[in-house]
Amino acid sequence: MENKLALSQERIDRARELAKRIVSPVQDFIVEHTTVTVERATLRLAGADGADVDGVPVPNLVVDQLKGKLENGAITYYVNALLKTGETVEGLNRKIAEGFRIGELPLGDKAAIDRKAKELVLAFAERVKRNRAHREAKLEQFKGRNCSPLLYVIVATGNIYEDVKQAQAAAGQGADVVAVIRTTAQSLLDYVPYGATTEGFGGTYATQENFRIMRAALDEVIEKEQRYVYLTNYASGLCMPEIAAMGALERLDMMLNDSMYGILFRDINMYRTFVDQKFSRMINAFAGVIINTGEDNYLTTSDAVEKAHTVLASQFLNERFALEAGLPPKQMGLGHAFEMNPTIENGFLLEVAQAQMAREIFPDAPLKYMPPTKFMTGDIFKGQVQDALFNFVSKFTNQGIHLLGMLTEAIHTPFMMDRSIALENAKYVFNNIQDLSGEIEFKKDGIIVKRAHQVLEEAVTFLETIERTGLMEAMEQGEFAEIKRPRDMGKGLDGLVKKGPEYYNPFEAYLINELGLKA
Amino acid sequence: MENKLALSQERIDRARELAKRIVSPVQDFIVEHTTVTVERATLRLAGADGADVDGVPVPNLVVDQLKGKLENGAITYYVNALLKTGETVEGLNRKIAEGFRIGELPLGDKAAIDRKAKELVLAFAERVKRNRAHREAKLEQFKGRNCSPLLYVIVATGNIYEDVKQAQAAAGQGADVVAVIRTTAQSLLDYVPYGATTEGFGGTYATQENFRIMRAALDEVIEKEQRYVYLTNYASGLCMPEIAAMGALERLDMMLNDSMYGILFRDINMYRTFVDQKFSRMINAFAGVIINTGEDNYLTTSDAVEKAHTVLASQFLNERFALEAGLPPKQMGLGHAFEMNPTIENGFLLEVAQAQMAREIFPDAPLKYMPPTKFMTGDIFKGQVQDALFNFVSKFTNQGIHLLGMLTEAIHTPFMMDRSIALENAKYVFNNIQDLSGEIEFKKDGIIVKRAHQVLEEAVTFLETIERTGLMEAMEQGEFAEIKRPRDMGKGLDGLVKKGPEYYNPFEAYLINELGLKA
Amino acid sequence: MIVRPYGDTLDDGAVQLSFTLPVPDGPRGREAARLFVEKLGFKHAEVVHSHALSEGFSFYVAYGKTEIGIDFDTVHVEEAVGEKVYGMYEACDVIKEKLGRKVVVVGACTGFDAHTVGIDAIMNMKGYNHHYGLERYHEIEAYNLGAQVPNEKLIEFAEKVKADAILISQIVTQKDVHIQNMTEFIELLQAKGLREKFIVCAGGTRIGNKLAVELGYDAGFGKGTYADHVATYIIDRLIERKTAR
Amino acid sequence: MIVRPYGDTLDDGAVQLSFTLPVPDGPRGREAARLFVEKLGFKHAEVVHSHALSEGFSFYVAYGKTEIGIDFDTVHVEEAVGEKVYGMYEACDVIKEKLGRKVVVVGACTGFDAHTVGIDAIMNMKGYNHHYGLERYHEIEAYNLGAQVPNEKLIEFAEKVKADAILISQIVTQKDVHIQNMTEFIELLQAKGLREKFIVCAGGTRIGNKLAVELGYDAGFGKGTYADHVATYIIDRLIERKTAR
Ligand code: B12
Ligand code: B12
Ligand SMILES: Cc1ncc(COP(=O)(O)O)c(C=O)c1O
Ligand SMILES: Cc1ncc(COP(=O)(O)O)c(C=O)c1O
Repeated sequence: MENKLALSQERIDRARELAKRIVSPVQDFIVEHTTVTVERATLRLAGADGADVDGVPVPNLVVDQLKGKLENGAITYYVNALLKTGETVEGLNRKIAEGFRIGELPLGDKAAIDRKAKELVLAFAERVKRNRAHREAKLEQFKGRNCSPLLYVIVATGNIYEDVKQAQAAAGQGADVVAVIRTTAQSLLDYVPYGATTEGFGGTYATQENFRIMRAALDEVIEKEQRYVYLTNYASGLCMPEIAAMGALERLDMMLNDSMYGILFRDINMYRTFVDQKFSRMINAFAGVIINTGEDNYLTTSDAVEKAHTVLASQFLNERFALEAGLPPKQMGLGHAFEMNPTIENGFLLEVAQAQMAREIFPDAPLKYMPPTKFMTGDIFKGQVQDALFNFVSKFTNQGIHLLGMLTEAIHTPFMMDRSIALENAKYVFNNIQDLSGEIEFKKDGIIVKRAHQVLEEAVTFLETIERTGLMEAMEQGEFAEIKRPRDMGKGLDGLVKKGPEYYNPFEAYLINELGLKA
Repeated sequence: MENKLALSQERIDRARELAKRIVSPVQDFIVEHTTVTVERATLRLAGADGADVDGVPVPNLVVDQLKGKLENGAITYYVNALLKTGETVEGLNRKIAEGFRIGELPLGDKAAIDRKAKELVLAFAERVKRNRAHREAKLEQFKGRNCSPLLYVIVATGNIYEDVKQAQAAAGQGADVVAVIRTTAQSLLDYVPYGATTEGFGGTYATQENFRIMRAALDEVIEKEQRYVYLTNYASGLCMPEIAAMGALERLDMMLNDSMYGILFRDINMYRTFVDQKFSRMINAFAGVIINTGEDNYLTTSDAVEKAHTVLASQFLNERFALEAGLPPKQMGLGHAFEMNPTIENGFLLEVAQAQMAREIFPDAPLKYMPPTKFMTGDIFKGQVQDALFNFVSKFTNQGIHLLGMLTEAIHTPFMMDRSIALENAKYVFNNIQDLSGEIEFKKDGIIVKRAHQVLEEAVTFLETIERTGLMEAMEQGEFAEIKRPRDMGKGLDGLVKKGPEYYNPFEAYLINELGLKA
Repeated sequence: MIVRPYGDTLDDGAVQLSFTLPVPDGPRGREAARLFVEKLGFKHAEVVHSHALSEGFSFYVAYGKTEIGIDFDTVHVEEAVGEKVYGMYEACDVIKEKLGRKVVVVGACTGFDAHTVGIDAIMNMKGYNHHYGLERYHEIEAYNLGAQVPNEKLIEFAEKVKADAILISQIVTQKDVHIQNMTEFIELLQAKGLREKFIVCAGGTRIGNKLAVELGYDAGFGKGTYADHVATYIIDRLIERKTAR
Repeated sequence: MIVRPYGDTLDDGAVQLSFTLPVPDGPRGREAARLFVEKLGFKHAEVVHSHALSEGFSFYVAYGKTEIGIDFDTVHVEEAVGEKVYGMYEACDVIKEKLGRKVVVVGACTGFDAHTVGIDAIMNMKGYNHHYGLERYHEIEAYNLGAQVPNEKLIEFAEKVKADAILISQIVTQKDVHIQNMTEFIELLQAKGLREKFIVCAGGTRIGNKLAVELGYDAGFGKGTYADHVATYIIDRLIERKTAR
């Protein structure tokens, strides 16, 4: 990895060490707990699917039936029901959707349950491994055809069938990654809707069927364009592990999956989020899914110059949480953003400093770089230029995943033409400065180099404070994104469950083993 | 001056030496000749002005009356007429416009003529010196208020009164330089129209009255904005010296004034052009007017990568011609342009190389950098990005005079809003990368450095060929801009006059003396 | 005075347009685009650029010249606040002097909307662009309930603290979700017979006074609003009401 | 099939506009801009940006949604050349075979227009974008007279060399100067009784077949034309004429 900033390895190591110490007590909490959505995710991995007439998903029906028993793990009861009824998974799902209550069945032989459960684990593992192998084969087959950084666009019509048109058009125009934005506030639903959907606000429901439809649509384009097209969706929220599970099953390639985003930006309870993120990330790790973290969000509420160090600190934490969940660096799309006030003199230099710094500190991570959003205005012509400079910095500092800025950012979710304009902008800039990064050296002690050193130093200091305070306390005090989140408030706390002594989850065990984690 | 490219001073000196040798025989030709427009310019400096009922300007009426006598210098007859009629300059002009023929008056006492002529020279010199002092005082008063590079916009409505609105609006929005583009093909008129005009195609007639109107309008804005606003017009063409004369009298600040543009791009006879450019540049030199040369035009017909060296070679020639006319480097706005095909990989690097090279080779010249024009399309959104990269390169390489690119370049002459969009684009980029130039070093032996060396080398080789061939022969053979111009073809040849042994021009003599040139 | 768009000459009527058509790119698409622009009332329409977005969609940039104009004399806008805007200290002085009691303001980002930056800009201590927020006003008691607050809860809270004014922020406007949500809020207030009890203001990037008033609000505030504007509006209305009684 | 602009949903009718109004920036200006967009037939119009250009002028960006559409089935364009375009070698073969003599073509950039790059692209050896120009065609005798050629001179020259076709390039279109100049050319030809003697083609960035035919030309060629297109057109017409006789 090129080194232009001469950052001190000692300070970087120090930050990593601090992150480890900060995360450690949280991990202790995590391993002792499960949540309703962890249990539902486990059920989904086993095959639980479908919904009742009111649209309540089967995994929710099951978990609702198991009030008080969840501390043992929901999978025990689901597998027990399979054995007891002699049904197939599909048959059982149907029965449950029709009202069959599995919580009331007497528990059968533990060993038999374990045997049957392991069968399901194997089936799941095979399916996900097949997905992973398919992705890797296609990436190999179409090597060198993607842009670097990857061009990432969103579709957000609310209607999966309109989304398909937009996604295919974008992929045809050169997009490497298509993210289907979720409908406003889906992250606050404590269930995952079922089936294909056509009604959403500012985004489309994340459902397994929608995943499937979009995957098939993009697979078509892949063959036509002879280029792999990554499919992305959003996990973070009250159903983080379930969406990760669905993504693993339907061969999504990336997943928004932050360890703290839900707490800060969605007011989800922190205990809940910490537990959920771990299981969801284990699934993503196993499925070869790249996670994207949400540090960019800090800068939508705080100032990008003043608070640059909180972004870096959060990257260290997200990295640590990810490692604890078995994610290798190459699957860590750590987030940051080009959110500086465009009126700042030398703003470009500061952006270059921060982006290059992230690049050098996390050399193996496919950094996710977010475009200007906060300072975009209705002046679409100015917006084009802001996006052009963003494209420039991203290419120049070798980012990994490049979220395309839209000239209409301040106006509406992207029109089909907006996306095309954005792709043209980025492709032109990238090609025009193709090898610039390798051409340029920074003046020692210049503005850029100094800025990077300063941000790293501030991040270390910040992490030291957090370490002293404790992560949860720090979040209570509003250290991140200037938002205070009391630990026993926020959505979804009632879905937190302390694992009982009998807690059983062979899927979790399998993942722990596969990922080489300590139990 | 910063030196990032490590160009060989020896090669630069060699190029300068070659340019000197190439220009030398042309100078010999020049000093032996005058032209109708040199004579008319001289008359204008003396005060000849006005037009007859058909709109034929007084200087033309005079020169037309002097067919066969021009070899003595028209001023002799004009001053003779003043003495003979006892008229004031204004009175004589009126008489001439009414049909009075001065060529037929018998010539009076030479000494008396010389005395009277010297009075007129002094009046002219005083006026121009006052203009110059005024400009310098205002620049001093409003020091630091202009952008660097200077933001240069054009107005081109065809109607001087509409132009005024547009110019004032642009200056209010931050433009440092306003150029009034001339109407299509004015450069082919062998006279300068008279009075305020409201009808032009793709530009407004350059007339002395239009100059005055626009100067007054901009002077208003200068006081309001507390920022000097440079006024520019176009000299090159069949009336190059006359327009220079008008500009000097009306305090224009810049003048398009190339030594070869008319030959190549307007098919004006080369003898005529060489003689005209010398006198016009002497006037500009004396008036403190910055000349802009037209190397950018080469790249509108030839390829910007293949023919980069012809731009550099032409800059050396324009520099030499300018020095011969007494212009100091700080008044040499040598031209070049961002005209690379936007689909070229690493095009940006090549542009940076060429712009930085020009900067280092001509450290004291306020280089004039032209925006993308040839590769602009109707896609105004793409155009915004091309212009953004152009703005970037210009600021990054410290150009002097920055012609704003218009997103509608391929569509129409600028709308008022187009200019504003362009100014916003440039101001944002300039401010955002304010100190970038000082931050960055180029890798030795990188693409950028190698490219600059290569272009310099090619320019030297090219100049060597020209030196061997002779400049006029080379132009006949199409060495410049791939355009062949036989020496005895082209417009305006019939206006070339060999000076007689009695040739008299005290204005020329005064300028030669003031500028420290050898007669 | 009739005003028309201006390109580079008075009344030339020049306008730039861009749009997508659900047809393939090509001469027929370009002609359809040109005809479409003409149909909008442009005498002279030129498609200056087109490119394919996919097999069935294409993008067009066009310039047109129209004779359509607007009689500027008949254009009236009723902004919530006029020329006179109180600064923070002035506002507090006026409250003390004319109302003689603290003013209570409750604000929230309602429905599913989680864009708090706007309402925070109005209410938080820190304020926005060097304009302090309502929380910093001595004479104002300001409660900012934050994001995604259900209409029902907001009304409850406002009753509880005896609010003088309720501030609603709506940023997401896709499929007119803001209109639904804002309408629901007013209907709820009316159903409870509380409409007259509060001054009700709405705000957000795409919200103007006109829209808000149409939806039954007292006033609406768009882009570029500061706490000063809202405070001025509320104070003046309260003074009016007091005088009227 | 009626087609409407497409933003992100079929028939949403979404269009982007930008323009200047000769009024000061501010709420009244924005409202005037909005009303103007509505008057163009937009049901829903939103001014998303404005800024001052000077004291009396202001700039607006707007988005609108319209129900206005175009019946795509009725959109017809008559291009000069159809699907079938000869390559250089093919063109020469066809000339040899079907006409049995060299074809003479004269071209120029007429009037005051000095934009030769376009006509050069069509005529010069080198050609354009990897398409050779007419000068390189063995079976074509091509004369490129260059820039700013008076109409009179061009006709004289064409007569002198017994041209089959005359090519005119017009790039500057400000104040419709190209229309004046193109019309003058045709009138001159007619006055001399020579109109039928030549195939007359016009070309240029803003020139289409439609416009050229309206002005009395045989064909017109716009952006993206190559020598191949013009050659094909000329050859096919000459063959037609030969067969007709
Ligand atoms: C920051 C941001 C976010 C942050 C919000 C963080 C936070 N805590 O607020 C995050 C990342 C969480 C976010 C999420 C989403 N966002 Co968002 N977001 C933005 C962004 C970039 C900036 C908004 C902003 O902060 N503006 C700055 C403030 C100061 O301006 P303002 O809100 O207009 O407020 C001013 C005035 O309007 C007024 N005002 C506002 N409210 C009130 C109230 C009163 C009473 C008064 C008097 C005045 C007033 O005063 C303020 C100061 O002058 C905009 C794009 C943009 N550049 O505008 C998109 C944008 C608003 N988001 C959008 C969308 C779609 C979303 C999502 C739905 C996407 C998704 N599907 O995941 C989510 C979900 C959010 C939800 N449930 O509501 C769209 C909305 C499209 C539309 N028109 O409907 C936008 C326009 C982006 C886009 N082009 O797609 N977003
Ligand atoms: C290069 C250029 C110049 C060069 C020309 C050099 C030269 N030897 O040609 C120079 C610098 C001299 C110049 C000067 C001027 N220019 Co100029 N110029 C341009 C520029 C940047 C590119 C034009 C070009 O070369 N295009 C590339 C060629 C290949 O494309 P094309 O011409 O469209 O040709 C293709 C087709 O149209 C077709 N075609 C063209 N002709 C013909 C003919 C036939 C028979 C056929 C079959 C096909 C055909 O085939 C070609 C290949 O596909 C344009 C802006 C732009 N990006 O378009 C402005 C532009 C054309 N210029 C413009 C103006 C106003 C001028 C001036 C009048 C400015 C001034 N007042 O000084 C002068 C005067 C010129 C004059 N007297 O005509 C305006 C015209 C505005 C308008 N719509 O009226 C433009 C659009 C710039 C602008 N936005 O202001 N210009
Ligand atoms: C990490 C992360 N997760 C999820 C989301 C979107 O989630 P929601 O559906 O809550 O808007 C974002 C959006 O910015 C994000 O950064
Ligand atoms: C040096 C120079 N002179 C003059 C002009 C304009 O002259 P004309 O009026 O001939 O178009 C240009 C335009 O590009 C130029 O570069």
